[in-house]
Order: sequence, then C-alpha cells, then structure tokens
Amino acid sequence: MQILQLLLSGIAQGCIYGLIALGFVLIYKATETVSFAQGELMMLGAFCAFAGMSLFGLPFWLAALLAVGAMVAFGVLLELVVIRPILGQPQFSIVMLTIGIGYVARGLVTMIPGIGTETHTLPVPYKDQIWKLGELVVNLEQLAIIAATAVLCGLLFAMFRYSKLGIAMQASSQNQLAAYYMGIPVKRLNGLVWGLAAAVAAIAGMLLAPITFVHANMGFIGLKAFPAAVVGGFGSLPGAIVGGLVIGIVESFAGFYLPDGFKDTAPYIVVLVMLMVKPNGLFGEKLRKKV
Amino acid sequence: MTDTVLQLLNVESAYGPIKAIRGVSLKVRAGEIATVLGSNGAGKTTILKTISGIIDPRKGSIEFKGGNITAQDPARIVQQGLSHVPEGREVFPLLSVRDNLLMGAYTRRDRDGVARDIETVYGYFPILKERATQDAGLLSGGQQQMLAISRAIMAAPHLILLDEPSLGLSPKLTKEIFEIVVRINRERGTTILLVEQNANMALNAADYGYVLENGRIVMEDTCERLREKEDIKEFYLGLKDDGVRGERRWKKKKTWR
Amino acid sequence: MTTPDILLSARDLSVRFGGVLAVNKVSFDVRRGEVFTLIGPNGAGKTTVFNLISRIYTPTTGEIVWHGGGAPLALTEQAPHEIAALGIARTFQNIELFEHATVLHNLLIGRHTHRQTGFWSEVFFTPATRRAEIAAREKAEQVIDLLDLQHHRDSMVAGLPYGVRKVVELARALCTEPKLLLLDEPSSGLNVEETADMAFWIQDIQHELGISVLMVEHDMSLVSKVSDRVLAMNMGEALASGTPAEVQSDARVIEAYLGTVDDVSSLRRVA
Amino acid sequence: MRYIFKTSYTQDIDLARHGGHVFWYSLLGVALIAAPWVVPEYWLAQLTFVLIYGIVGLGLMLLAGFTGQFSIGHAAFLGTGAYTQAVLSNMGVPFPVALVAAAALSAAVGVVVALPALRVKGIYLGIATLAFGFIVEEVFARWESVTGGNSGLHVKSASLFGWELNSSESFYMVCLIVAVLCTLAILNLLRSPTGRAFVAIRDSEISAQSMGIHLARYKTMSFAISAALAGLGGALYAHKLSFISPDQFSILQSIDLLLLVVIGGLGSVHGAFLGAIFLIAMPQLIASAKDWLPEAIGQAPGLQGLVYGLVLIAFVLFEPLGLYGRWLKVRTWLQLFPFYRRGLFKRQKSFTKSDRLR
Amino acid sequence: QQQGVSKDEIRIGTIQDLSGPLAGFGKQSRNGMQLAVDELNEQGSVHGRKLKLFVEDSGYDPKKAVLAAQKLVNQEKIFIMAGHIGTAQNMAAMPVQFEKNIVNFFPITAAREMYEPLNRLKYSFAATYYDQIRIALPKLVKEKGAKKVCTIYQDDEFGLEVQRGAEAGLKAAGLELTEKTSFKRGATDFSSQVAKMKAANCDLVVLGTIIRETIGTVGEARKTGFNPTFLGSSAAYTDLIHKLGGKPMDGIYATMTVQNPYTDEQSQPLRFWANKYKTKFNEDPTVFSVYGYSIIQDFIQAANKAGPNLTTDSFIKAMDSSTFEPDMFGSPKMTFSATKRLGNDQSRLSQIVDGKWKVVTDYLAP
Ligand SMILES: Nc1ncnc2c1ncn2[C@@H]1O[C@H](COP(=O)(O)OP(=O)(O)OP(=O)(O)O)[C@@H](O)[C@H]1O
Ligand SMILES: Nc1ncnc2c1ncn2[C@@H]1O[C@H](COP(=O)(O)OP(=O)(O)OP(=O)(O)O)[C@@H](O)[C@H]1O
Ligand SMILES: [Mg+2]
Ligand SMILES: [Mg+2]
Repeated sequence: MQILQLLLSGIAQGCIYGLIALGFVLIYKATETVSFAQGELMMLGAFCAFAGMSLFGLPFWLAALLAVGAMVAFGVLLELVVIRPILGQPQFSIVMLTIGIGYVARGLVTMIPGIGTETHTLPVPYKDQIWKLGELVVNLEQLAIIAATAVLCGLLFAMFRYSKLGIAMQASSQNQLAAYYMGIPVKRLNGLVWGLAAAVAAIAGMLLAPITFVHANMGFIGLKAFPAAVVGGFGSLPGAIVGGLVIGIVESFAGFYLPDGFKDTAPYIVVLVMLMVKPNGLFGEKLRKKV
Repeated sequence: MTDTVLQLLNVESAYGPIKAIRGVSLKVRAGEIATVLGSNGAGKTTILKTISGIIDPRKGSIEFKGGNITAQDPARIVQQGLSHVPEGREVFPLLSVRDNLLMGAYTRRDRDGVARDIETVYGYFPILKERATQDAGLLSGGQQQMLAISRAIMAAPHLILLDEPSLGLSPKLTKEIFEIVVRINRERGTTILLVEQNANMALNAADYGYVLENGRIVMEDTCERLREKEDIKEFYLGLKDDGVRGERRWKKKKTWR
Repeated sequence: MTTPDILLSARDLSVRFGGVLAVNKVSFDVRRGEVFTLIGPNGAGKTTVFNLISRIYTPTTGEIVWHGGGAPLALTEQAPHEIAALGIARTFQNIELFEHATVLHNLLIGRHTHRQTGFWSEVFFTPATRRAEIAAREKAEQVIDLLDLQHHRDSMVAGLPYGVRKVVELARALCTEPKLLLLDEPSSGLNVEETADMAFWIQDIQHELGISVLMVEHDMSLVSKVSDRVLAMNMGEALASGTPAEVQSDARVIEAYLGTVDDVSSLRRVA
Repeated sequence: MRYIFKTSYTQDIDLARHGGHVFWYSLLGVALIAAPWVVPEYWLAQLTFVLIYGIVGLGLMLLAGFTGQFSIGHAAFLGTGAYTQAVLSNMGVPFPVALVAAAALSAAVGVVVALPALRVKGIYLGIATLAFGFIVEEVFARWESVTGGNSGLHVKSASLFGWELNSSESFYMVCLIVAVLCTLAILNLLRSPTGRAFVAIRDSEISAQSMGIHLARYKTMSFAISAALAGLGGALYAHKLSFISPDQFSILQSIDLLLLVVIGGLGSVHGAFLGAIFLIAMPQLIASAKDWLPEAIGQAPGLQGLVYGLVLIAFVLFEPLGLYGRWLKVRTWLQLFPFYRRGLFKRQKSFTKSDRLR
Repeated sequence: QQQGVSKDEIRIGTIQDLSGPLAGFGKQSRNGMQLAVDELNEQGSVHGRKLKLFVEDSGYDPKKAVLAAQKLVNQEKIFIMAGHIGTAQNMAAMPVQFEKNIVNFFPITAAREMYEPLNRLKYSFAATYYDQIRIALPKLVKEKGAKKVCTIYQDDEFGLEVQRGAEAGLKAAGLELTEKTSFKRGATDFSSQVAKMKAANCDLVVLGTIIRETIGTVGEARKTGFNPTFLGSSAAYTDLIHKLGGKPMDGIYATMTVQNPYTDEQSQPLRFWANKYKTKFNEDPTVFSVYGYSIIQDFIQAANKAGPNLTTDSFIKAMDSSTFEPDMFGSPKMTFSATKRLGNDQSRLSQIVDGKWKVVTDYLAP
C-alpha cells in the first residue's frame, strides 16, 4: 500500500515535470533552442489566471481561457520584439535571450505593488478535493494534471508528425536557409511556436497553481523539468512525459527510502547516469553527422 | 516587357567590407534557360543568393515577373514562384526524404498536383522512392543533390535558380540531370537560371549565357555564339591545353621543395 | 598476401546501416606511390569506404590492414584519432573545415600530429615551444606555396568560395605529412581550369612527395589523367578494376555509371 | 587603420603584435598596480572582485568560448576551490600551497565532470553540467564534518610567509598577480598546439578527430584547466568573503558566470575581464540609478532583476559579440576616423543549421 | 570625528533583499524602517539630528552584500548598520563593518552567529529559532502527551537551527526525534517526506519550514489523513499561512515574538499603526514591517541615551546598560550588557484558530 501510494504521488509529480518538459521539447523541436524562460512563462500564465479570478472575479473557465489567450498573444509579441531580430544568429544567443526574458518577467512581476512579492492561491473549483480508493488517496488537482498532460502530448505529437505546419516547423529548425528556399515563412512559424509554447506554459502554470501556489519564483520548478526532458531524449514529446515520470517516481521513492538529500539530487543523478548509458536519452534518436 | 521573367539592374552585393558582385545587370526571358559562367569566387552563388533574398544588395534592383523583389523576405520571394536549388544541397537532415519533398511543395495548395509531382520525381530518381522514409541526412552526397533538385521541381515554380546541379553526380546522372532540366523547361515552360562548372553541359543546354569575372559581367551572348568564342573554349571548355599550362606547372615545381 | 609494395589492403569489407548494405564484400589494395581511384554511381558506397578507413564507421565484417609503418596493423583496432598519426589524412566530400578560423590556422591544426611540445612548456611558452611553432609555420607556408593559397592565408574560411575551400582542405591534409591521402571528390565544384590544376597537384603529391593517393572522383578526365588503377563500385559491391582505360570500357561500368553517348549537343534547343 | 608589415614568423607568434600593444598594456599594468594608492577603498573592493571573477571567467571562456563546451554548473568548481582553500587555510596550510591545492582539486573534479561530457553535446552537455552542479552543491551541504554544512564555514585571512594579507590592499595585490599569471598562461596556451586543438574541437569534431586530435583527451583537458581556474578564483573568493556557504555556489552563480562570458564576448580573452567588470559593476549602477527614478519604480523590489534582464537582452540583440565586440568597433571607428562608413559592421542576414548534427 | 554623525544628521545603513528570493520580506522590513525614520524626522530629532536611511540591495547574495557593505561603510559613511537581512549575508558583511568600527545592529536573522562569538559591535534582538523551538517544544509535548516527535526542515541554515532546537528541546524532555526529514529550498512536493513521517507514526511534527513549505507539508498531511500536532517557528508565523492554506491550516502552532499586525486588530494603537502603514505603503503590514519599525525605534532610544556626543563607543556604552520595555507589538522585554548581546530568548506560542493567528501562551521561560 505504501509503495502504491508512493508510486501514485511519484506519477503525479512526474506528470508535472512532464508537462513543463513538453514546453521545452516543443520549442526545441520547432526552433532548436532551449528556452530557459519556459518556467517564467508558466508563472506569467498563472498570474494571468489569478488576475482574472481574484481581481476581476471571473469564473474559473473563463479566466483560464483568457489567460491562455493572453499568453498566446504575449508569446507572439515576445517573438516579434526580441526573438525575431536575431533569428538566424547562433542558437546560443537565443538561449541567452531566454535567460534574459526570465529575469525580466520575474522582475516585472515582482514590481507589481502589493501583488508581486506575495504568494497567492488560485481558487480552482476542484481545489482540495480528493478521491479515496481504499487507502489510496488521489488528488483531483493531480488528476487534472495527468489528464491535461496526456491530451497535450497527444495533440503536439500529432501536429509534429502529421501536419504540414508541424513538419515545416521542424524543417526550419534543421536548416533555416533551406526553409527559406522552400518558401516556408520561417518568421511567422517561429512566432506561432512561441505562441504555442506560451499557451502550453499557461496551461501548466494554472494546473500547477493549486499545488505550488502562484508567486514570482514558481518558474524555478522548470529546473527539474530539464532532467525530465533529457532523460526522455530532448527532441521527443512522449519522451518528455516518460522522462518526467521517471524523475517523479525516482524522487518519490528516493525521498522515502534513501537518506535525506537524495530526494532532491536523485533527478540529477538519474540524468547523469542516463547520459552515461544512453547519451541521447530514452527516446532520443541517435544522431550523427554523415560526412 | 512582359516576356522578361527576371531582371537585375546594376546589382551590387557585399559581405561586410568585401564586394562580391559589382554592378551586375542581367535578364532572363520567359521560357528560356540562361546560364552564368565564371571561375571560382567570381560571385555566381552571390548573384543567385541576392536574387532569392538571402543577401540584401547594397545597390540596384531586382524585378521578378514585373514586380520589385529587391531585398524582400526570402520566403515571400519564393511564394511568388521562384525556386532555388542552393549550392551544397541544404537538405533537411532529420526529415525523411518524403517530408523533404513535401516541404518543397510547401507553397502549393493543390494536393493532387503535389501527389502527381512526387510520382514524377520518383520517376526521375528511383532511389528517392526507395529511401522515402530514410532521414535525408543519411543519403550519400549525390543522392542529396538529387533530392535538392527534386525539391525545387516539387514547388512547380515559374523560375528555377540552379546552383551547380551536377555537383557530385556521376557522369551518367549529370547528363540525366541536364536532360531533366531541359525537359522541364520544354514541357512545363519553366524558366531556368543555371550556374554550372561543367561549362560544356551548360552551354549546350542553355539558350543564353553570361560570363562573370571578379563580380562583373564581362561577356554575354547566345550560347550558340559563346560556344564558338576562343576565350570560352580555352578557359571554360578546356579545349586548348598546352602552352599556358606547361609554364604554370614549371612554376609550381620551383616553389616546392 | 603481403607484398612489400602494398600500403593498405582491405579485405571483404562490409558495412550495413539498418536495411542498407552500403558496402558489401569489397577488397582492394593500395600500393605504395600509386594513385588509386574509386568510382561508381551515387550511393555506391565510396564515401563509406573512406569512412571505414578513417574509422568513422566500424565495418560489420572484413578488415583493413595498414602496411605503412613496420609490422602490418589492423586499422579496425585503432581509435579514430590515431589514424592521422599513422600517416593517413583525408578530405571530405562536403568540406569539413574549421569555419571560424583562418586558413593558416586550419593548416596549423593539420600539424597537430607532429607536435612536440608538452602542456607545461606551452603554458610558459618556452623557447622550445617557440621554435616548434616556427617550424610548424614553415611547413604550413610550404604547403601554401605549393597550392597557391597565399592570397587566402589570413582569410576566415567561412567567407571563402567553394572551390578555394576544396583546396584548403587538401592543404590541411597535406600538412599532416601523410603517407596515404584520401581525397573525396577533389574536383567537384571546380571548373575545367581549376580541375587541371588539381590534376597537376595530385601528380606532384604523388611524384614529388611520394604520397600515395586514394581518391573518389566523378570527373573521368581527371581520373584517367592521374590514376594508376581504378576500382569501380556499384551498390556496395566491387564491379570492375584495372587501369582507367580498362575500367572505362567495361560494359557494366558504362551501363551503371558512365552512361552511353558522350555527345551533349542533343540537349540543344532545335530552333 | 594600422598596417603592419610582417617580416618574420615570430611577429605572428608574439603576444604583443606591435608597439602600441606594448604601450597600452604597460599603461594598464601601471594603473592596476597603482590602484591601491589612488582609488577609494570601495572601488578597490570592486576591482578585487573583478579580478577574481575575471579569473573564473577566463576558465569558462576557455571551455565555452574556445572549446565550445557550455557548462551550466561552473559554480561547482568555484565552490570546490573555495572550500578547499577554506579548509586548508583553517588547518594552517600556507596560502600559496592551499591555492595550488584548490586549483588541483578543482581540476580533478573537472576531470570527473568531463567523463559524461565526452559522450554528449550541446543541450545534453549543458544539462549534465547543470546536474553535476546541483550534486556538488548538495555535497557541500551534506558533508558537514568538512564543509560545515549549511551553517557555512569561516575562512581565515590569508597569510604569506608570516605576512597577513588581511588588508584589502594587500589582498588586491595577490589577486592582481594571480590574475595576470593566469591570463598569460591562457594566452600562451591559446597560441600553441593545445589551444588550436581546442578551437578545432569547437568548430568541427569530426575533422578535428581526423586531424589526429584525441577528442576525449582535449575535452577533458579543457574541463580540467577551466575548473582549475574556477578553483583558483574560488579560493580567492573564499578569502575575500571570509564566509562561505553552499548556497553561494548554486545554479544562479553558474548562470551569472555564463552571462559573464557571453556579455564579455565569447571567444576572446579580453571578454572574460570585460564581462567580470560588467557583472560586478552592473548591480552598483542599477543601485545608483534608483535614486533618479520615481519612487514607485526606483524603490520597487525586482527592479534589479528587470534591468539586469533588459541589459542582457539588449546585449544579445544589439551586440552579440559582447563588450569586446563593441570595443573592437569603437577602436576601428577611432582608427578610421573620419573615414568610417556606416555599413562596415552592418549585420548580415544569417541562418542557422541544426546543431544536433555536429 | 565619528563617521556617519554630523551636526544635524545620523546616517543609518541597511542591506535588504529587494530582488532575490526574500524580496517580499526585504521590502516590508525596509518599509517598516522607513516609517520609523520618517515618523521621527517629522516629530523631532535625536539630539538635534535627523535620521537618514541608506538602503542597499543584496539580492540575498553574499557577494553583493559585501559590496553593498563596502559602499555603505566606505562611500556613504554610515554610522551604523541596522536590520541587515540574511545569515550568510551578515557573516560576509560584518568583517567589512568591523574594520571601520561600525556596529551591526539587530540584523534580521535569528541565527546565533549574530551575537556569538561575542564581539563588542554585535547586537541581536530576536529569540533565535533554536531557542524558540528548544523552549516551546517541551511545553507542547507535555501538553499534548506526544510520544513520537518528528521534524521536517528546510535543508539550509535556517531549517537546521529549527531541527537542532527540536533536538535540544526533546533532550530536556528525555525524548529523541523519531524521524528527521528535509527538503531543498523551493521544493513543492512533500509527499514522500510526509509519507515517511506518517509511516513513523509521528504525533508531533516540528516544522522547519517557511510559508509555502508549511502549507505544502500540512496540506499533504491532512489529505493523506495524517493529523499530528504541528509546531512551526516564527518563520512560519505569518498571515500568509492561513490566507493561502485555508481550512487545512487550522490548528497548527507556531512560536512568535512580535504579533502579526492585523488591520482589524483589537488593540487600538496597533490598529492605528497598521492602518498608518497601509496608507503610506499601500499594503498590509506584516511581521517584517514590525521588525523594521522596532529596530529603528530601539535605535532611537539607544541613540538618545548615548547623548549629544554620539560615537560608536558612546552608543555601545548606552546600549550595554539599556532595557527595552515591551511595545505595542507585544515584543518581550530586552536587556543588554557588555557580555549579553541577545536582547531576549523568549517567545510565545500562537495557534491558527478559525483562519487567524491567536496568541495562546504568554512568554515561555526556559
Ligand atoms: N560569407 C562570406 N563572407 C565573406 N566573403 C564571402 C562570403 N561568401 C562569399 N564570399 C566572397 O564572395 C566572393 C564570391 O563568392 P561566391 O560564393 O559567389 O563565388 P562563386 O562564383 O559561387 O564560386 P564557386 O564556384 O566556388 O562556388 C568570393 O570572393 C568570396 O570570397
Ligand atoms: N550512416 C548511414 N546510415 C544509413 N545509411 C547510410 C549511412 N551512410 C551511408 N549510407 C547509405 O549508404 C550508401 C552509400 O553511401 P556513400 O556515401 O558511401 O555513397 P557514395 O558512393 O559516396 O555516393 P556519392 O557519390 O553520391 O557521394 C547510400 O545509399 C547511403 O544512403
Ligand atoms: Mg558558388
Ligand atoms: Mg560520397
């Protein structure tokens, strides 16, 4: 029973990591950049929903929809203003840019008087509800995360695999020059990707809010999602979920059975071991340049 | 002039402080095959890149089908019906061969036509059909070249810019490629601007030729007449091969210990 | 099997990538001082043979034996970076230069296998290090002279035209002072005149420097001019071998590789 | 524009390419040596930190800028150096010995990190080093008998041959000497085969390998040197702060270091020090700008992060080559004056290709 | 000539976290200090001198704290450093101050290093986390008849102090900790820690947690049907606990020194103060605002006592014979001497009842 309960909370936590990792993988697949701002986008999304519900008194669903909408607009705008001008520069520049965006987002939110430095709750309708299955306790908040993660993963996977748009996104990440030669509107697609990533982040942020609360530093959980994405293989969407689960479950068991300190380092140990055994992660393709 | 598809007027492009082409003017008429000859580093690739918007020219203007396309976004230019087969293949290495071809047809909306054209290029290059699901990055050099050309055909454009299409192809395929180019030109009426080191092939396939040296156009004429010029014969067709050569070889020997 | 004039021998080489049998039971010998050329249609497996020799791939079966230094040595047991030190240098079909360095810098990197200085002497830049640097530089200058690269000595590789890069790659390989030079399509992207230069250079390399050459090439004029022996491959298998003339007249080679008529005037538009 | 007529190969090899170099760098040297007597104490403290971070930045520059291996866990090496120095100093080990030990131990740790790093690239390497950084931080926190755990560790002030280096002036001198020596060593390394091997690995692993460069050995070496420099910096840092605790070597520190090299200008030795100046001076600049701003903005928490982020973004957008790149432009402008043309540094359209295939 | 004191001005320096993880607290304590300074300057002076507050931001980074201290001490020429936040930050900044003979006055951190080892320039005001728990725990154990005491603590200096306090307190009661478990700062998932304590059948849990971690831990425990007595330190004594955590937080205990200033407070002066604060800064005051405010108040008292000739020495002399009476916030009486540099080591117990903190005991004597 103990083990089952641990497994369950591991899975729930793993889905959180997976959900955030989805955002990383989405951006990576479509632009080959690693976005360090994903966690902050998540935070902004959560704050949007919080503003909608608590400040304007909107019902949850409406606030959630508006938050996603607002974040899509924000993502597109972000791309337009700061990413587009350096599109085509080495990926590393863009990674640095996302770190900068992270600082700015955190700084801006913190600066909002009376709200920025505080911690808030998001009064979701399913807050604090639990299901009991015998002795097992399942949290509705966690179930929501698991469901949303599965749906999002499916949708994104289908997009990249089957839609012309998704393939074009991958094409422009693999060879921008050639993408232009094909008439792929690389810039517009890039904007779309960032909009999409912001939407995913907003959803993650709102799902996370009941568990971690809404505050300016909530994005730091993204640091745990990196190992998840890597364990799964950075370019693979299902990999993100599986990686997240692996990390979540390992954490849960390490926290219970191993001495203190292992719970928080376990993900990183797992990722190091993984990279030694399988340098491209569980689902990552083995890539090698053909000369 | 309605029958001019592409017109460059006094175009000048540079990489930083280095001018690569200086005041190039050329014209490609509808339905013809034009070719640009020139030695290494003459600026051929630069001309093509400038046309398709990859490099913004410092001066001059470029017109495509009567509209000004100078320094437009490359994707916009392609959408107007211009397709560029770049130097060095530039395939999407992690997409399958089939997806690569589909990306070639990105600007097209007619599904049936795309499906038909895929079959056509599979007919030209059966190996692509065989490898349809393989990652394009794993193809051999020549196979990638075939893919790059096919991708351009997939776009069903008005004008194709070909940058050294025969690079790395076997002699047999080189000839086939030119046959295909000529066929596309004759059957579909596609206009073609061709850059090619294999001047013999190029001058036979093309209707009109330009000779580029150090970023300037130094000669232009119909290919028929170009083929007869002494300079062309000597430097581009390699038909004269004694005097000058011997001297250079001697110089080499002297500096090498 | 080991005759004294054999430099490298490949026996029954095969390699499979998933469903593709890229090289299938290929055997050949490269003799000392000769130019040996591989030809064959696209995808025949020529580059793959190069990659097997330079240990980028490991053969599924078969072996490659190196007779370049003392006792025969199985190349398949060497680490990839040890190949250059043995005296095998190569160029790449798609050009793999150090893009963000100057031509001179690229050539000096080519001198790596000949470095004599240790880490600490480099940290303190001892007079010995300085001497070694100057020696390396002199060698690089010789190669620059040979291949007429003086103009480009201090240019960034990233800005060079395709043809010059091909030459720089050759220069870099020469800087390692190899015994065997692997050239993957040295003339692609060069015009007739430059191809002729390339032919002279290859001959100089062969005769003056005594370096053996293993080459992949599609330009038959260059092949006939410089090669001593030719091996034609098709679909991963050896098809024919012999002198350039013999191979070029082989019916199967013509069928698979050369094509039939050499007259291109058929392309012309009939007015 | 300065044209230099070269008459011998040594001219390309020497550190100072011409008389101008000699003059300006001597001037800088004199200024740095004179600093303790002429600048106020507060500025001297800043300068000391700049030197310390310059040393660390030099290490990361070698790794990231010249070998192309990005480390998001460099604070771990900084920490290793700092703790080694602290523990040894507190045991009474003489300062120079402890310094060497700190560098050596960090280098050893660097070799350990290099093990997974050999097989992975790009983002995978980044995450591997990130993970490593977290683990090392945890070790600092858990190994209480040595590190004092989360309660932190006091560091005695350094003493050299019985001479206490506890005044800020004397400690500044020590930092200056170490920094100059490190810079010279790195410059020497970069103009010899080892340095070229690093650059080769950065540009193309496959052809570096076919030129006979042992990838594993050189990557490991780069990690080790980089870690050793970070360790040296850490050792000095420990003395300067006189109190160290695990959370000083967290991911935030690592990211700061990364910012340092990027803003300084990847791939230039100058960049390491320019970046360090930036990293240390920026917060002070922001703080002094606060007084000029309206209360609601100036006094709001988070302003620092906001400005920091904005500056970083501005750098990437407008000066991807970093401070060093900007300096080069200014210098060229001065040299060409009044013939500078606007288009000279116009950025070209550029296009990326997959990094996954390298 | 004493630095930082002129004919009509006393310069006070403080270093707060205005951009780091504790930016919220940093801002509140700065506001509290500013309020006290402004009040004094409006109403009078200290022997003809107005106060001037210099605030620097450390971002909770010790390196920046050193530089900030350098700036305050050597550039702004402050007379005293007051209310510097953070343990490591104080540790790093103190040498800079001590070199120039600048007092480290009432830093906002309840670590023992703030008065130990003895230094004539160190003054600390609040009961340490260690003492809070050490004293409160045996009382609560006895009252609840707890047999198995566990602790969950943040894996840093702060959490360790709580955990050590719990160990010391239990020793006095002849018990030992049944289970110890920790988490890393910023953690959001406490399921395995709670499962661990539940498996150990703990009936009293000492919380070395701050805000979100307190809520997370207690919330997770309630969900899994694990209902021991919870005891937190003054770090968990903030109104955010019940505001964010809601119903499940009811019943937890926390030690505290000063009372949370609710704006609808019963006590009239406190309510007045809280509303004044709110008008000025447009946000509710918190314990940290109170800390900041009290620190300046206490400084004013000591500076007044030191007389017109204010120097570091005269200030120390005045402090070492000072007694600070309880104020409206309910802080305990503080006394200092040349050897006793911690104002007091007492705290009270509070419990959340119906979504609000209520003081349930008086000051606990050891
Ligand atoms: N990215 C670049 N940066 C700087 N200079 C460049 C760059 N690309 C090309 N050049 C320069 O521009 C000139 C023209 O180059 P271009 O590539 O157009 O030549 P090309 O005629 O296509 O030659 P090739 O036949 O070798 O392909 C050359 O002198 C080259 O050095
Ligand atoms: N790493 C790999 N994975 C899968 N297939 C590969 C790989 N490398 C080569 N191949 C396949 O092996 C075959 C031989 O390729 P190779 O590059 O050797 O051809 P080549 O003879 O050099 O042709 P070309 O003249 O076009 O360069 C090709 O069909 C290619 O697709
Ligand atoms: Mg070209
Ligand atoms: Mg090949």
